[in-house]
Amino acid sequence: MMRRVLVFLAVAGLAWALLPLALGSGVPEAPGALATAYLTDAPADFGAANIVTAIVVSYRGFDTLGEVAVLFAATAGVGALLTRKRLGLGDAEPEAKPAATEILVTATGLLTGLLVMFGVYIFLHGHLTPGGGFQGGVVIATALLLGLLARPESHLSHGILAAVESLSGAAYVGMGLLGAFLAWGFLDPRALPLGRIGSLVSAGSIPVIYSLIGLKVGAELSGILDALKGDRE
Amino acid sequence: METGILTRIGYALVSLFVITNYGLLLIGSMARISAKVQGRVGQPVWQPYIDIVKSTAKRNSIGHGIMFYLGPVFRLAGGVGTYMFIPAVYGSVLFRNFSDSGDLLLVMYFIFFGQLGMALGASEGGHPYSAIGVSRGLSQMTAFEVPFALSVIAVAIQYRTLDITAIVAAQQGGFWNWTVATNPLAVVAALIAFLGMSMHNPFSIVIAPQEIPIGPPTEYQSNLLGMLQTNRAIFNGAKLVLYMNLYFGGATDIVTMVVKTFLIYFINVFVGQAFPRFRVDQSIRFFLGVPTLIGIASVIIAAI
Amino acid sequence: MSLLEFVSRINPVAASGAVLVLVGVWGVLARPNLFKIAIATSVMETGVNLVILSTGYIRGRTAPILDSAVAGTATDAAGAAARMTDPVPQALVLTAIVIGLAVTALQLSYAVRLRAAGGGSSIESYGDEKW
Amino acid sequence: MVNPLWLFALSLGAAFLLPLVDRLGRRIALVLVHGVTAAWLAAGLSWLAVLLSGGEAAEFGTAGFRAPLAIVLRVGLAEAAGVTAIALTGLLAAFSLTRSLREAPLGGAMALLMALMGLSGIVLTRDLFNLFVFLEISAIGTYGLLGFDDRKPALRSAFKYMIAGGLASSLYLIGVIYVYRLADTLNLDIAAAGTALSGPAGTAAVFFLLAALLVELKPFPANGWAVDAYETAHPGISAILSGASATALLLALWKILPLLGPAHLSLVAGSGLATFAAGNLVGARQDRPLRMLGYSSVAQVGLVAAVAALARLGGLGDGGADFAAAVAGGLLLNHLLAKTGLFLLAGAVEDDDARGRLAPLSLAAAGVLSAALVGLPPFPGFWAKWRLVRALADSGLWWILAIVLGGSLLEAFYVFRWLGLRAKGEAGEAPVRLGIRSAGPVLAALLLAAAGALAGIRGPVPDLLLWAPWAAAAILFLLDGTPGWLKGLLSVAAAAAFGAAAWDRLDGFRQFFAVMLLGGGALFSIAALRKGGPRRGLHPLLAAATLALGAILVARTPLEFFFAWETMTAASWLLVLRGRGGEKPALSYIVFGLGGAFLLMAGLAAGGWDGGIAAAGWPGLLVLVGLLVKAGALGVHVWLPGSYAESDDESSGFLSSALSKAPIFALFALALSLGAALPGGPWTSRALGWLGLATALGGALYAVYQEDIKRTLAYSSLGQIGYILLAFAAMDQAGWTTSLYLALNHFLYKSMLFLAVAGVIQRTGTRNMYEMGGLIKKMPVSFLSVLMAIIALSGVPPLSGFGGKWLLYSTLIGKGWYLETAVAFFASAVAFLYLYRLIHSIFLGQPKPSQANVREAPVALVLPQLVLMAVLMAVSVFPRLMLDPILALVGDRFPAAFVFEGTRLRSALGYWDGTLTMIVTGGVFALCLVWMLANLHNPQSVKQFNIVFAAERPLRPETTHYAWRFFEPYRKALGFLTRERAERFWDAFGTGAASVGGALRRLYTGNGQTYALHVVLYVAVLYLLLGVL
Amino acid sequence: MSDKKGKPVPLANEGLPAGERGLFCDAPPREYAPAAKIVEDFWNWARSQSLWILGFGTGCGAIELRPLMTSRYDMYRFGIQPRPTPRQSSVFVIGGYASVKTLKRIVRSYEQMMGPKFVVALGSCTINGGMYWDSYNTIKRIDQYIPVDVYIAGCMPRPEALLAGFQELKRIIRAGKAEGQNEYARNFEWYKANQKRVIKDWNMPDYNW
Repeated sequence: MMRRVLVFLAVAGLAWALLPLALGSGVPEAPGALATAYLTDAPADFGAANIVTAIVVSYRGFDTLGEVAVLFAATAGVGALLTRKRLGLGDAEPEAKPAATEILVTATGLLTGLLVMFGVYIFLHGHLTPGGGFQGGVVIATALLLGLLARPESHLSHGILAAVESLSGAAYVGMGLLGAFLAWGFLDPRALPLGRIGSLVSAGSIPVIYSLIGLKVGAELSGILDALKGDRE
Repeated sequence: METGILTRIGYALVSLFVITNYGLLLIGSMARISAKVQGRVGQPVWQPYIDIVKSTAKRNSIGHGIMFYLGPVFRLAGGVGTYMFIPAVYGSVLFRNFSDSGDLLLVMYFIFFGQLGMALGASEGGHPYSAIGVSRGLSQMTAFEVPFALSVIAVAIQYRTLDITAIVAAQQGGFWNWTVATNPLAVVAALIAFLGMSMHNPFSIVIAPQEIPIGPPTEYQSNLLGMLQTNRAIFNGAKLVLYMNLYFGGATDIVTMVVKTFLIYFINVFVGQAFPRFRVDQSIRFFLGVPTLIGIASVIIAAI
Repeated sequence: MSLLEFVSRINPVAASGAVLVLVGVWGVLARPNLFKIAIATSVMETGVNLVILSTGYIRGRTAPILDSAVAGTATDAAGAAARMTDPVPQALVLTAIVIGLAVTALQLSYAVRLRAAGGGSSIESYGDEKW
Repeated sequence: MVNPLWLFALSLGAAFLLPLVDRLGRRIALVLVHGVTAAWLAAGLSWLAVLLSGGEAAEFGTAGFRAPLAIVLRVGLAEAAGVTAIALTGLLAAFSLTRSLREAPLGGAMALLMALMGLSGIVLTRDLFNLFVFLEISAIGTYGLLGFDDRKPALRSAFKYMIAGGLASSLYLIGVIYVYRLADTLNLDIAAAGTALSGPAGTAAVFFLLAALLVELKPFPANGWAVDAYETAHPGISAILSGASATALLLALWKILPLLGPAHLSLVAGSGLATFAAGNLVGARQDRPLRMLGYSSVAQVGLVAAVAALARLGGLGDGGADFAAAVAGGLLLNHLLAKTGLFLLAGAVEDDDARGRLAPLSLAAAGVLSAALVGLPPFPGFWAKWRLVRALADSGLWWILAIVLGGSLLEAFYVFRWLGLRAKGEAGEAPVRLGIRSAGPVLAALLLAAAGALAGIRGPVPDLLLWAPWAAAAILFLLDGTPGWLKGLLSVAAAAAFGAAAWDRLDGFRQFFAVMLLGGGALFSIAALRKGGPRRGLHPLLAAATLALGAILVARTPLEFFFAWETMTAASWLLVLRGRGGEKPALSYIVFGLGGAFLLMAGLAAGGWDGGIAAAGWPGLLVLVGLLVKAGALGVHVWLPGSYAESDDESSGFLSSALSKAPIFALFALALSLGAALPGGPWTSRALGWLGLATALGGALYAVYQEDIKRTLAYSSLGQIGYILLAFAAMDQAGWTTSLYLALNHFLYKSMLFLAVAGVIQRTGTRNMYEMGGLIKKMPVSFLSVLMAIIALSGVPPLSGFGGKWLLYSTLIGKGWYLETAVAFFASAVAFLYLYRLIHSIFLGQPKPSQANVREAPVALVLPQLVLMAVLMAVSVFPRLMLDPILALVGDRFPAAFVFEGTRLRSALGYWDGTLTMIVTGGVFALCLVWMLANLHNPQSVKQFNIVFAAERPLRPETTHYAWRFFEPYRKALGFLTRERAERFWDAFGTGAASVGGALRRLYTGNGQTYALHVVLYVAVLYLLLGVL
Repeated sequence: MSDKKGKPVPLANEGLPAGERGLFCDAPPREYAPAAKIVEDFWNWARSQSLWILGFGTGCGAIELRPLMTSRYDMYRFGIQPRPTPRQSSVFVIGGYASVKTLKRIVRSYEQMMGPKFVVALGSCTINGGMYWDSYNTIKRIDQYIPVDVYIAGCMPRPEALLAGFQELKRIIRAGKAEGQNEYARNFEWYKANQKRVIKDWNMPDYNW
């Protein structure tokens, strides 16, 4: 009983702390000086139509690099934790999971290709249309997830996923270094030609970076999903 | 030194001879008086002389080691030394002894010298009774020293000095100048302490004759015992002279010294006859009780 | 400050985000099941993401992407800027979402690992180290 | 300046490629990981080199843009130091982690790499959101690391760790976004410059940032999850957590300080102090070492945070910035290295589940690390704590000062308790060999020593003489394998050299004490040659303690004095710990020693600064009380008997005769610096007089009932110190002359007693008096020396002891302290009891058959005794030899009370002629001796059983030697005075503090959810407090 | 009893177990020649005037000693007083029959007295066994075991008789004929043989210093 009161008090205290912020801040009329600077300079600096992508990949590219590292560490952690040996399954045959329903199996056949193509589209057009590497990666991961659901006993080949992850990550860091040598700073997309705004090949190395991120995120998420299945060797 | 060193030694020896004979006769006469109290004829007054001669005349003796032999030497040296540091007769060069080597504190602490020596000798004897005797003696000594110290402090405050000759000088001129008149409480405390010091009856547990055969000197015999008996006389004499000087106006000549010391010792013996023997812890509690309060009172009186 | 004026100043997205955060925190504190804690944490993170987005929400403006919807010609950048919302929170929230995902994944895998080790799925049974 | 971005690229590249590299072999992968950490370390060191040699901080933008648009990294002095520290801790921990990293899946190595990179990122970045990203990278790395080697308890605490981490990150995110919303920038410097954050919403936004960081810094009520992690994780990881991540988070807090308003700062300070106090209180109740170290590191981090906040809040110290850097930086560096080393060491011991004694090298490392952690000299923690205490005293924050000092004392208690256990080990256990795993802690210890020495020599204590003790200890420790006599001579030479070097710098007063302190040290170094063999550890400590005493004399400024004082305390504590039964007494020795030293430190800090230890008014009283605790006045003497009795015979002799004079010297120095007066006016001297008297009487009474020789001597020196204090308290020429005379005398005969007793114990093998007897025939010289010593100590006339008594009583009566005189007289009579008992039960009485073949004490003991006997006899015959210099010393500070006429010393009250007394006594003694020898007829020397035993023969020597409970009647009479009141008081005090710790401990219920509740409640309470402040 | 160089041969002390022989002195008793005539006469006079009796009461005679301390008989007049230890006493009063067990203690105490020492035997039991003449465990003639100076006949002589006995002892001492210690030393073997014949569990040194 006492615990319940304390929990309520804690949540109420937190609410009281959030009150002035969440409520007091109201709806901003106009973006701040920094935002306006981004809005005006981004197309000019990098020729990228999608300003958010410009911020994410170039201006605050270091954040994104860190974020990719976070995801990478999480995948490694999950992989290390949920090995068959660690879970104590040993070589015992995992208990048979219920076979996928017939609808799922046929839908998987149809949708997998489509999803993968759609994912690739998203991260290729990161600098033009909303979305980018992360969103594309997630879509690809769902495609692979569908595969896992359709055939529960199947495994994604751990080797390929790991290779894709590593290489795309290393390539991303390479692109960053490229920016440092060819352009004005680490992770500066202007290492490659900016091209015309709006066209597919434009905004320097942003699309390249974003597609690398897409591949990496796709591989990692599917790796996590496969590990969470619990029967990885 | 106005008188040569040799003459002073000569005077000291004479003074020592006087006090030794006086001490022995005092013990002899006191024994005779207590015998008269018990209705006995009592031993002749010069009996102590005979006893000493007989002990010294013993044909053989045994010894437990060097410290055993040195015990009586320390003891006798303690007794003689204490006497040497006290000016026996006020104003006389003969009886000045070597009192110019230290004041009252030296005398008070020199008493320990004899006791320490005796204790060491007794322990070397290896007899458990002597060790028990020494333990009791020392325990009692710490207790009765407190009232004695308090009365000495009272005297020191009153006369603003620790030099015995000066104290005696301050008490000259009739009874009313004596400490016993000016600060009676101090004298009472000192006399009670004197009882403990001379190990008379209420506090004679240390040499309780039947319980632990005469305590520390159990193993002593022949000439060593003789020395202890001589010391008993001299040491008593020295303490009596000290008390006389501090509390009873000192003495300007031999006769008054003999009379006064005799009377002081008489009080002591008189009390001794009437009391049974205290246990050690009882005597400690006794000394740290009323006599100490009396001593403190005397100090307060003197200090005001 | 009248009630009406107070209500008008509320940013609806921020408010709902805050509520989600509180629900998440309450979930973490109240439900002993490991998995529910993990889920409650992700609910809290979603709430936070909503709060982040709320600061970028400006009425009457569209997504900060230079395409036909925003500007006729690609040249008058200032005019386009006037019609776009604040891109920064959207960039930040992207990172926050991914990090939230990573933490939740790791937390779930710890929960699975703990349950597999036979400790049951209630947090009370994992209290050996104490005092 | 190396651009940090290359390093990040390197780390991330290595991380991403690790799975591929792992295919080539795990060993290569680990080399890569350690290589990256080494690269970070090299970069950090290069930055430090550039910055320390005058370069300014540099900023590094990303993506080719400057501050507001892009993320900026900044490399200043703090950042460089932070990165170096993180990389160093990472490397040290990596060594111990290598074996388990090799066995565990690759995730562990990945997590380690990520964690260290994240921490470095936290330190370097200037962008708030980027700080959040790096916080999360290090968090994820830590979660991975906690569970990497599949320890079940570690998995449990990892989950709890994650819950708290998730809450903290959400708070941070909310904070960041509203800071952006209000200040319209994510860059720290720009946000701090603007005033947008000062409004109510701004304060709330910054509050969320602060709350997140504070939760990460594991504040008191909300750190259950952290302590579980420290306890259960692999020790290497705990080292990273407590060392590296704490450093990074503290630097992050340091970075956002400019954003914080006064209300926030006081929150940080309050929470930090509460964490420090509570952490130490609960730490004292721990019996598992790793959990104890967890609480200790939480406490230390809290203290550093509080100091940083206070520096900024109240302008603590002179300028805030560089003061905070010096103090907080010093404390952090100290905590960092010490904690890393201790975690690695304690962890290695726990892993082996070993309970024996530590091997010498790792024991030395453990000693250095725990001493550094507690803040003993010469480690960086000491300098930092001194400046902190001084600043706190300056700005009058007394209750904070009390918390800081109280907390460090508690920490000293439980850290040294652990060290004592490790130094002694449980009975019968084999010594613990750690092998290579002790490399990390030893390296950390060396770094600490180097850093401390460097900070000291370049900073406040440049005088090399004061560093002599540590140098001597180091050299002799290196030579510990060589034979004992060589080391003994070396330490004597060191003492002599120190004396020669310092002689001309000392005024007459200090020269007097130098003779005793350095002389005593040399004397007992020689005495230490009594036993063959290397006697590992004794000579270095003895030499260090001796030179520390010398250093106390040489010190001029309060800090130098305090530095030497604490060196002396540390060295003597180790000496006591070295004794066979030394564990428990050593603990009480160091706790009381440090307690006294902290009082001293507070007093010195508060007092004035002109040379020496000038401290008038009540700071002076603090100094006085501190010195009394060290001198062992009654009431705070509980540490003294155990330490003197249980340490080796030479060291107990050294402690009692030489070291006990240091507080006496300090008292004189204190009085001299106040113009020959005591702080607090006349009633202080009267109170000190009564305290000294109580100590004298108490010491004597306790000593009478002891069965163990060394305990008797310990209480006896307690009593003699009481006399010296009493005389000193008289505060006039008579009093000071007596005090100095008694001190020198006490040095003489106490050394003789301890040397003789050492010989007796070595020969008979026991310390109980009743198991000995009749040794006079076998050890005549020792007997003679003990005889002369007890005659001198009890004040029996011919020897110099009586001079002391005479001076004392003349002073007291002259001063009008009549009651004190009587009690002093009683105490000296009681002293006579235990002295006689000492010589009776050892040398006289019935010899035991088992001790039939006992030989005289070794030459190394007998020779010094003969020298001391000669000196004592010379001083007894010619008192002017000792009194003239003392009278000159006390000189004209007071109206003259004693004057010499030829050989007779005259005072207002009476006179004493030492030479004539000796002549008369000698003459009379000779007379009686001749008389005895003349009348001795046919003496027959007989054996021990030829005694009159009521006409029976004695049965066994053991039953006829009366020694056990020698003064039983005395106990019946005055036993009630010696019931152990002081001991009971301090035990009650100890259990009281422990119960508070116990109550606080109840908060940590082990349930992860409760810990989360604590976190949220903590944040809520902080917010309410924010509203109030 | 002394070997060639005049140094006395140490006693064997077989009565003692081997381990304890070192705890006791093994020197035999010696004869101590009296000093020059004039000095010895004076010392004998002093010895006679200060007779210290050892407080060792055996048999029924001891009770006769007590009245001497009272006012009626008052032995202090003659310089006689009781002493608790043999070391300090010079007269050993054997008050009546002495059983074998008591004889062992008598011998030990007698040997621990310092010379010159005198023995006064009371009652007929010490002369010829008295009424215990045929008892198996009493000593028939005490002077076969320790030298006796004065016998006081009577089956328990009254205190007056004791005083007369002491006057007689004084006379003997003054005459210099009370050399019991030397006589004991001279015929030590004889005395010791008689004693050992009677005392079975010896367990003490041959001569108790």
